[in-house]
Amino acid sequence: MNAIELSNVTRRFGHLTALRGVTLSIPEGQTFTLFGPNGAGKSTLLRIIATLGKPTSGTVHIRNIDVRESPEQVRTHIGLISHHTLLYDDLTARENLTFYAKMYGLKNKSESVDEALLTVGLADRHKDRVRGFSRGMKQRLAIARATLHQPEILLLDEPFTGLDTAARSLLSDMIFNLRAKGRTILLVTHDLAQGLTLSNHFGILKRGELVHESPTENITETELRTIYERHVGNLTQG
Amino acid sequence: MNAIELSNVTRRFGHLTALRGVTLSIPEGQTFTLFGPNGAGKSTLLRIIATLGKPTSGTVHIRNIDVRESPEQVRTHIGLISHHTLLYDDLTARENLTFYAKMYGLKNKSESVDEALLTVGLADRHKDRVRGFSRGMKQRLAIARATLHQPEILLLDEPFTGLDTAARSLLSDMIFNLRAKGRTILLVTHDLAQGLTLSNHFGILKRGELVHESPTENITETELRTIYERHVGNLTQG
Amino acid sequence: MRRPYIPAFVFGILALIGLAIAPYMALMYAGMEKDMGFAQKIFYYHVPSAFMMYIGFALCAIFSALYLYKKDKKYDIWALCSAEVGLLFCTLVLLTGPIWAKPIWGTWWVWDAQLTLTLMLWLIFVAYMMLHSYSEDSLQSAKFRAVLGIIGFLDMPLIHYATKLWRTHHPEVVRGEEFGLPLDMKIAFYFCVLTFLMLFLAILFKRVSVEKAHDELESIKSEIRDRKAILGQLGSD
Amino acid sequence: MPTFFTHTLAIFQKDLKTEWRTKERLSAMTFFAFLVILIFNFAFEPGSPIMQSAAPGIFWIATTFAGLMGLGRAFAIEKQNDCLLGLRLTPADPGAIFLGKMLGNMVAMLLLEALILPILVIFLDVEVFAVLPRLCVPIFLGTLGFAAVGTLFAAMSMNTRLQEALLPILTLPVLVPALLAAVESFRGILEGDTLSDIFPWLKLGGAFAGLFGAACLLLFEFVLED
Amino acid sequence: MPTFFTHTLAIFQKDLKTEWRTKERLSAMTFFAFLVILIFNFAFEPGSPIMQSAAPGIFWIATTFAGLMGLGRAFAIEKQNDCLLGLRLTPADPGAIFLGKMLGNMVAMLLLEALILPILVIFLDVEVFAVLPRLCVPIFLGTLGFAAVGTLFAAMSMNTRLQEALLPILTLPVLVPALLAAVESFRGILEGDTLSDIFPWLKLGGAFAGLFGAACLLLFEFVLED
Ligand code: HEM
Ligand SMILES: Nc1ncnc2c1ncn2[C@@H]1O[C@H](COP(=O)(O)OP(=O)(O)OP(=O)(O)O)[C@@H](O)[C@H]1O
Ligand SMILES: Nc1ncnc2c1ncn2[C@@H]1O[C@H](COP(=O)(O)OP(=O)(O)OP(=O)(O)O)[C@@H](O)[C@H]1O
Ligand SMILES: [Mg+2]
Ligand SMILES: [Mg+2]
Repeated sequence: MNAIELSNVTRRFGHLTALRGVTLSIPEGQTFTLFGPNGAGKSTLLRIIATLGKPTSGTVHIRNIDVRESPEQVRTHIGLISHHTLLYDDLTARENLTFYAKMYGLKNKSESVDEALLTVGLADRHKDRVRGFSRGMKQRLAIARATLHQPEILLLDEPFTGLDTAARSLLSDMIFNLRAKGRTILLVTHDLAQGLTLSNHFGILKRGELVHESPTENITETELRTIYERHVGNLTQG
Repeated sequence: MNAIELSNVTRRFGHLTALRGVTLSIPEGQTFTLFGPNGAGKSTLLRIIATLGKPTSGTVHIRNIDVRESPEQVRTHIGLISHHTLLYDDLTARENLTFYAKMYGLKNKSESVDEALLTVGLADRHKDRVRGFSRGMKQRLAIARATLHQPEILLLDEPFTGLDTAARSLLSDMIFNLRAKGRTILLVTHDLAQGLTLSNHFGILKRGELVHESPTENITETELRTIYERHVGNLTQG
Repeated sequence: MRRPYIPAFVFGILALIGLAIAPYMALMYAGMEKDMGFAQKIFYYHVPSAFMMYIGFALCAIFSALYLYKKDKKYDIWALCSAEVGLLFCTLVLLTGPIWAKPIWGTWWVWDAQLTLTLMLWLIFVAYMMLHSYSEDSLQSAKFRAVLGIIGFLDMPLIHYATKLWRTHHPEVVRGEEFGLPLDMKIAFYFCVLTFLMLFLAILFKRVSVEKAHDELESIKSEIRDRKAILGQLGSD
Repeated sequence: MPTFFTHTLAIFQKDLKTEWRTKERLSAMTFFAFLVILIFNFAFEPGSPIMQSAAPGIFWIATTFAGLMGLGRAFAIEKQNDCLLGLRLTPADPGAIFLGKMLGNMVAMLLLEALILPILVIFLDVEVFAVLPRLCVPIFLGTLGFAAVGTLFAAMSMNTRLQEALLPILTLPVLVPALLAAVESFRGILEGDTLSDIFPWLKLGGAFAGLFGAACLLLFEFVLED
Repeated sequence: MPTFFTHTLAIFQKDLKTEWRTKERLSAMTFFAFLVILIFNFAFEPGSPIMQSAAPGIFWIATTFAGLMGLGRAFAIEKQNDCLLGLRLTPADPGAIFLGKMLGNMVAMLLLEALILPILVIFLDVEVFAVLPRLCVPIFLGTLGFAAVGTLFAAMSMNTRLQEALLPILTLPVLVPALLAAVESFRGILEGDTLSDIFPWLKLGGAFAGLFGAACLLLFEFVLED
């Protein structure tokens, strides 16, 4: 079964075409990194997979469920880390997670929340409001939020942005753990080396088109850089 | 002459002490990278140097001018790239730069603006509104804005955030160029390797204290990592 | 840090003594006013409250200006506490006024200069308090409050002049051409003013000492947090 | 599988908790409503019978403006860290999200109304308390209609360039029948009318609340998706 | 070395250009003011002499509310990408920044007033045009006072948790004398008073504008720094 299956997905914003007929299958358990210049459409693609945006044309299937038909069902399987934290500043760390636990209809809410807080190292700050958190702590909590309901599919849009070295290694470890557990992960990053280490498959998006896709096995960072530059050129996209 | 001279700078936000007695001299022409975990006080330090925040105690001299006494004079020597772009979304690229050129009182406004647009590769998009720019293009324009008045001192707070590989190398080249021209640069980044390559001096800030400072000469990335971890530990700051 | 306790204590004792005697002065010693009768007795509380309100807001403006000039946290605490105590007495005026107005004017409220001024001052300083609690950054909030405190104070004569031009209803005894009160009433009145002044000072000093203690507590707390974090890190090495 | 109402309740509770913690929204709304009433007094001859006859209008104008401010804030909270996106990521039905936010706004409005009725009594000298039970009916209907339309438009305006500033522009014209019904019912009741006397107005208020409640519930889905 | 007024002018021109490009602020303000006037018509008996006598009050309430909305937007623009920080990075004096923003707001307000005066004539049936030259004096003074205080408080409220919502709460109570002066001068002029008849009111409006113009200019520095 493919965890994510896009076929011929196109997305237009007015006259701007952000995605042009993207076809992509990510089997279950794969860790897929998507590279691409600024404005290539990476975030747009992730939003569509997360059921937040509808494609102008084309179909999206998540675990064989058509997103257009039953988005609610799809959502329980998906966790997303976006550019923003999706957290309420005036609630405490615990309250934020408890709220999301309720929204996802988790059975054993308090245990799940406790565990998530422990994993990201915020157990001792659970009673503090998010407003007072530093950027790194917020990002940690965002990670806890995205993984709270143990989603089979994790979508990570530049999740390392603004994290310090410690938080970075925490997140890398977490990704390796989830990968070992057989979860499907779709990662977007501009850091070629990091993307290469973390994933077993990668793709390059350019002007809304998937111009390259291959396994990361046997590819060195230099080779990846060559591939990337061959496709994207040395210019950012207008 | 020292470009930047901080002596015993302390900054409190209410009860939180963001900087504790930081003393630091950056001679002219030095490229100094500041490392440190999230919430260490790096951005606060940069804001104080940029005359945007006043220290609770301690003194700041920029090119031997006391910041407290004549901030206006200091500001003409300083360029800052912050987490935000400081650009007006509803003006075009050119209008944004022209506005800042006026504010800095530049003599030959239109030539300066043309040149800046050319340098960051936005000459052909000068008539487009910033709102429609991609994140990378906005960051490029932010770079143009910060360097428009040819400041002797450039403060860069995580300037690579969100940039794609092309834009990254553009910015690195720019930093090398300015370094060659003898400008003083203070860079904040979480990427140890990049910081090492770009600078000839570095410091580590931890909980508002400058715990290490040394030239980058003869230091390898692994050594830097060891130094960083010895000081900061493997924990992010609470 | 212990210093503010002493004046608070002294003024508190004086205020208590005064408040114990004040009802006697107001109700028994001072004669009955012939037109208004018993309702006039509220005068001995209403007017001193109003005076204290002015003192509170004026002090707030003075300390605000000092704060902006010197940037010393101490002045911010004094400004905040003066505003709070001023607001307290302002509220007292707004409560005693209508209680008096109902029997005399037959309505709780009229749109008169004096009353409108009081209400506007109340609103400005409630906004001042809101600014205190809605700011994300305590340092910035202190500056904002100082600015509002000064603006509010500058606005006082203008509001007064405006509402006076507009319409007026409210009696003027104390500020009138001559102070037209019988001697017994005058003495009782002065006594009440003095008592209220003691009360004002007692509350103000107490409030300041509490605020300073609170401030100290918070810095100790954050100090402990810091130390703990450092210890925790040493342990993990 | 969590149901529709579990989601509604979770969102409603979260909003209550946030408000309880900061108390900023309700106090700002009350203060603002109070200011609107005062401003009226300066614009007109205060204490005159004109003001008294205008009391229902003033009451509703004050609540409407303060309510619009509250609505703006309620969605500004959701906009802050893109939280509304977070809500849409969960398996909650858009209708449940709408209802949760609407309930929160309604409770805020009803509390506000309870707070400013006494102010009306003191400053405009109208006798409200004797007819209070009757008065509750049109107030409730008006508030329901307002909350429904306002919640929908608040979500919309947060996604435009004008942000909250667009909210009154969208809401007020649509709200006219509901406001008219609410003001006229209030006026009638103050003049001694029974509920059956003002039945046409109540019918209008009820029809507005019902129709727009249902329409907004259904249309909210399209406001959420992009 | 650019002078104080070069900076003022640059900021003012930038605001004009932005507004010219999007035209969103002035049109939203006008629409909103228009709505306020309409809402009044529903609250009171429309067309009655009451409404006519209330015209000055309605005019100023509508301009005040619309003006507050415009002020909020003017600073929301500066807040968007932390642009206000960008301004503070330049060698401009805080006073120049204040003056530039204030001028922009004043022009927007004056245009708005020019637009809604005809509306007043049409909907409330008041004869404004005959006394227009005289009317300009109090309107100008009132607008100046409003723009000064409003600009200061708008910069403040953008840095609080309530954002724009705090703006009316801060501004309106302080503005009372200016509004009263403006309304009463307007009323007097409509009733045929000459400028010397309403001199006390004009004096008040002038004093407010002068005092607070100067005070805000000086205090703006403290609002900007952090
Ligand atoms: C209804 C609300 C009322 C408010 C808000 C109010 C407010 C004030 C204020 C602020 C003052 C201080 C005046 C100054 O020295 O500048 C004052 C003084 C005074 N009030 Fe009231 N007042 C109210 C009702 C009344 C009533 C009903 C009476 C009696 C008929 C009254 C009698 C006085 C008198 C005699 C003074 C002494 C001030 C003088 O003579 O100059 N007040 N009030
Ligand atoms: N809501 C929207 N409205 C209009 N255009 C949009 C919208 N979202 C994205 N776009 C446009 O679609 C294109 C793709 O944007 P997207 O955010 O997906 O890029 P990206 O690959 O994530 O870039 P980055 O690396 O900077 O995050 C861009 O040109 C952008 O301007
Ligand atoms: N305006 C402010 N009000 C209150 N606290 C602040 C403010 N600005 C910064 N701080 C606090 O000061 C500390 C230092 O913040 P700063 O932004 O300088 O960290 P940083 O080193 O730049 O972190 P990052 O790597 O996440 O950018 C943090 O604990 C932060 O919470
Ligand atoms: Mg993106
Ligand atoms: Mg930072």
